[in-house]
Amino acid sequence: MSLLTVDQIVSGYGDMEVLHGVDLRVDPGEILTIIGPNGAGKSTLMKTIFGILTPTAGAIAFQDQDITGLSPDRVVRLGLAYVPQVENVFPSMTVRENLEMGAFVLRGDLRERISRVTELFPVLSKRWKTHVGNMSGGERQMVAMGRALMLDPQLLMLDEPSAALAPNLAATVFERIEAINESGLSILIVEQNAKDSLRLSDRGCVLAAGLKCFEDTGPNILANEDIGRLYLGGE
Amino acid sequence: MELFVGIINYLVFFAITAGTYGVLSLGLNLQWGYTGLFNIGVAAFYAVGAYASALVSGPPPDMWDGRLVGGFELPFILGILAAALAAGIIAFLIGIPTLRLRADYLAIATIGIAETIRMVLKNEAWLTNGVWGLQQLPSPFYDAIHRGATGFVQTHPDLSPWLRALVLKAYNWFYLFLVIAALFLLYLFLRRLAQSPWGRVLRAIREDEVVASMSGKNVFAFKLQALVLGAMIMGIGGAFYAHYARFISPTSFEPFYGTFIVWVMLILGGTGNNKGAILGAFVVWGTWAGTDFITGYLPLSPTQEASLRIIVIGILLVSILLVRPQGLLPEMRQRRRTPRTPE
Amino acid sequence: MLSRIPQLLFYGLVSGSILALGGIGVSLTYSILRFSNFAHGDMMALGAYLTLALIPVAGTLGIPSAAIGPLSFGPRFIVAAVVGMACTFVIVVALDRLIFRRLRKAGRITLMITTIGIALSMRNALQFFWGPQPQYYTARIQLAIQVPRLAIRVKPDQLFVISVAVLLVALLHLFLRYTKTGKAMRATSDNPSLAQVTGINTERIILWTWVIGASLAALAGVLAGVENKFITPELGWQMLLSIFAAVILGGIGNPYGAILGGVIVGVSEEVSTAFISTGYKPAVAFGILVLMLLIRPTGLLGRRS
Amino acid sequence: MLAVERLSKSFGGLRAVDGCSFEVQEGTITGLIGPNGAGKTTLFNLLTGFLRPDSGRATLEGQDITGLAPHHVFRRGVSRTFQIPRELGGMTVVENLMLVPTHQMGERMWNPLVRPRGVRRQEKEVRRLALEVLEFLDLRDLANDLAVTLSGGQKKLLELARTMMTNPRLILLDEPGAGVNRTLLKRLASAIRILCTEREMTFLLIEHDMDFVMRLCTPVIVMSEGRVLMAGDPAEVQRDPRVLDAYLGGQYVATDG
Repeated sequence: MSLLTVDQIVSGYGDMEVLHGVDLRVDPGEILTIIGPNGAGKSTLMKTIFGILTPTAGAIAFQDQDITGLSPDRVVRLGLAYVPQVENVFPSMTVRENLEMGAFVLRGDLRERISRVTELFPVLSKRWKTHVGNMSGGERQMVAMGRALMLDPQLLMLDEPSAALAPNLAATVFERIEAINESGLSILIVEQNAKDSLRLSDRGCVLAAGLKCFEDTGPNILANEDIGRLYLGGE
Repeated sequence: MELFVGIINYLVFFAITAGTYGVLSLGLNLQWGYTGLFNIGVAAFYAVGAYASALVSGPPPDMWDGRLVGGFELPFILGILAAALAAGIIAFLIGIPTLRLRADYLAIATIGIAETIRMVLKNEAWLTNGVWGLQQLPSPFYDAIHRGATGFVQTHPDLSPWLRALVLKAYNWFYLFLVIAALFLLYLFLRRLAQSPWGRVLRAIREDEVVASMSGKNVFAFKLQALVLGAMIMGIGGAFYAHYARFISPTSFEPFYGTFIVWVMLILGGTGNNKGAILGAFVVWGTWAGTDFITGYLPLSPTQEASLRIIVIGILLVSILLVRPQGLLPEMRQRRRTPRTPE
Repeated sequence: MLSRIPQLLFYGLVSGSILALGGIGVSLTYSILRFSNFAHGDMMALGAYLTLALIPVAGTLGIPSAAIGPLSFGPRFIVAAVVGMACTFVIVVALDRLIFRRLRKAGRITLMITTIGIALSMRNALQFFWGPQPQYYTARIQLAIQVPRLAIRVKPDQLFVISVAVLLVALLHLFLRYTKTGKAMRATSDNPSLAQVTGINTERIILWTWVIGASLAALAGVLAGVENKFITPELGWQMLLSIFAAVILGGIGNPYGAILGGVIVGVSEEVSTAFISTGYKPAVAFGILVLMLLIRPTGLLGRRS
Repeated sequence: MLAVERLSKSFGGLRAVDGCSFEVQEGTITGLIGPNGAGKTTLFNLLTGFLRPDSGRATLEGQDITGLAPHHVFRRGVSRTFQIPRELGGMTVVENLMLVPTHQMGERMWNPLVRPRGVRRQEKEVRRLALEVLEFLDLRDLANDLAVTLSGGQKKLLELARTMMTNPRLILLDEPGAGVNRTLLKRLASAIRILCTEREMTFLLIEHDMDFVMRLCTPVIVMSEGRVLMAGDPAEVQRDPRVLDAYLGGQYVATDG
């Protein structure tokens, strides 16, 4: 049984259609990376799955429950967590408060969850009371991911987690993603940084011009001759 | 018949006031309707115009009032010029710190200037005679016309009483003519400006400042021009008010009469449409006057009546925004097509 | 002239406390609903009048009116004020459901114009029922006590105003800092779309914003009545300019800035009376406002946008 | 024509544009490509005065345009479009265009009043030009529609049309093809080509539709991490492994072994 099923989704902004019927499947426990050239609709797909955009056609199911058109605050309760590409933290709040916001929909004691998140991101525990607005891009990304993990989701959706990060920071982020996955959590990543991301993925899928082109294992995708054409055009 | 004459005389009086408000509404339309400048201190420019004109063309200070300056007894037309000039200067000064900022700041600053001006009117007796206001202001050609009318009535004793009553109010007809003429000229003036490239830049600024500035327009300069010109028109409105009422005091420029009712007029009439601005003035002033008749039948004290009528205007404003935000006469006759894809 | 300054500083603290309470609501509304609420002053007046109306009601319930200690009022008034605050937010929340909610998509400026319409109706509704003449909470006259060494005269009521304001500001601070809802409010003001992604229900947060803003506004109105000894329907409108000056001075959208700004504006207004006519008090606020817009439009504690 | 020398801009700790240098030759359609976050749009914002660079300079035909206000840059002959179209929704399509020409006589408040005839003559001229531009882009039928009613693709064309209203020497296009359907895209490409060859306009365009770039642009400049990675004709760029590497990432792979 797949965790997330996206079936022929058509979506976009206003009257600008970006996705023209995309299928996608995420299995339990796997890391799936979506790559593709700029403007292919990767972020749009994420936003549509999460209910920030409403699809004009198609269906989305999570754990066999139809979530098409559900609002984000409902989706979050079902066990999906999403880290947007930009503006993914609350800058005027502290690290701890950002994490607490991640578990907003939960009741009860958060201490255990927080300690689990800090095990994954030890750097955060040293900067407990720092306002996230004063932190570097890499640290912010950790906060953002930590925030999403607070919910103990079934599926973590990351939109370009390594964007705008220096290479060594990107490396740390990917390392952390692997560590998160080892705990059994499924992860859906959209990445520009295809090589790094595919290396740690079980499967990859290539999106171009609002359509899914192919799906394969990481190495096979990178070896595929069509990749160059999809990114750089030409015959 | 008597009732009929009463109604006619009332309608003339009504049209003079509504027409004066039409001038204010046109000024606001230039600022808000075309340029998107959120001025909620119309009263400031209205008051400054009224006082400037009164000081320039009013009678000199006498021993009874505490005033020291003003009262130059200059012609009406110079009073109007002074009104426009004074209001324009105030707008210029208020525009400089606020027009580069978000709309909220201009709004707050214009409330501030309106209140500050009202304080000056109350406190600076040497100039404004404080809360007692300026009195015995001249109406242009009043003596000549009034004397003519009374003379005519005296030389024609056979006039029927109702005709006699009409003739005796001849001055109001003359003033109505002045107001309507001014309104008409302003309308032509603004129409020409609105349809000109200058007006186009203003509308572009309203739609998207960044695009206007990308197209090489100095957005700040255009906004300042619109604010100042709009304020000058409001100042002229003040002059027309002063010379008809012949008495002005700070209470005439309270926020409701000075600012808010003008906003309701413009929004009801149609933001961005000069005809709408004028129509709105007449409709809203009509509603205002109409509620006077209705509340008269209710067992209420005079202040309660006034309050109830203002509540009605407030509700009217909110209802238009909810039901028909584009107003009676929308800016463009073309209907906006509905978006093709649902969002 | 200068000998009056300590006394004026004290008066400034009193009126600054009231401005701060009013400013907090303006700032919260701005940061969460993203528009300037020009009806805020009239919400203050509404609270003051509802309290006035509730005093006899509290009397029929047998709550004693005898003054507490040196204060000019008793438990009856305090109960009326608390219930008055609650009634105010109920009315304001109803207005939000009825009007603002339907206009949320229409844009900031439409909402601001709407607040003007509401302000007008609200103020005149008060005038309709109670008339324009001043109304008194109590007829008692209170004597000021000379504070030795400081050369100021202080009335117990004024100390009450300051203490209540300090208490409420502290409570608000604790609320925003430590409760889940308070944090969610800050999160929503920081980044509304991310707040939604984390499962925060924005409409609930808006509701809370009105509840807090309107309660504090009502309290500010009541305290203004205690300090001035009387209330009029114009009470809030007259303070609106000073409140906005305070909010902008502190940095619009930041409730702590509103507190700081409130105290500065309050003190400046009072101290100015040593040098210029009392009639110009609000003009001092306006002067501060324009100066601030020229020098630093983001305010003292404001974030760059 | 346009020379960019070591231009840099940081946001917080991130160097969005990091010592970027390149030149755009007169009469070319130069493509600017690179992965997301390479700093392309930031570069446009630096060139058009929306942002001030931290260091470096940009010259247009030898004249320094670094740090000029947007409307001054515009007057030097640099025009740009936006990634997300910014149409003036409440105005008609033709008005959107008529706004653009600078130094219109009627933009001085008094001229419509004192010199109505001159203004009217110029207006006629401007309108004629606007309709010509619309004709050229096949938008003539929409001239009197409110811009807000256009489709996404049509708005993109409107953006281009706006730049054609002056005779800019350099046009910066930010993703002209995004969200534009195939038919409109072809029209767009041929329009750009004609403008370049017949009207001698120079283009610098950011685009993600590679087929579009490769067919239209020579040379193509590749940016990565705020710097120019390489520049060359389309074939060279397509062949260069560094380019695909920049797109697919791989710094991590490289450092990791």
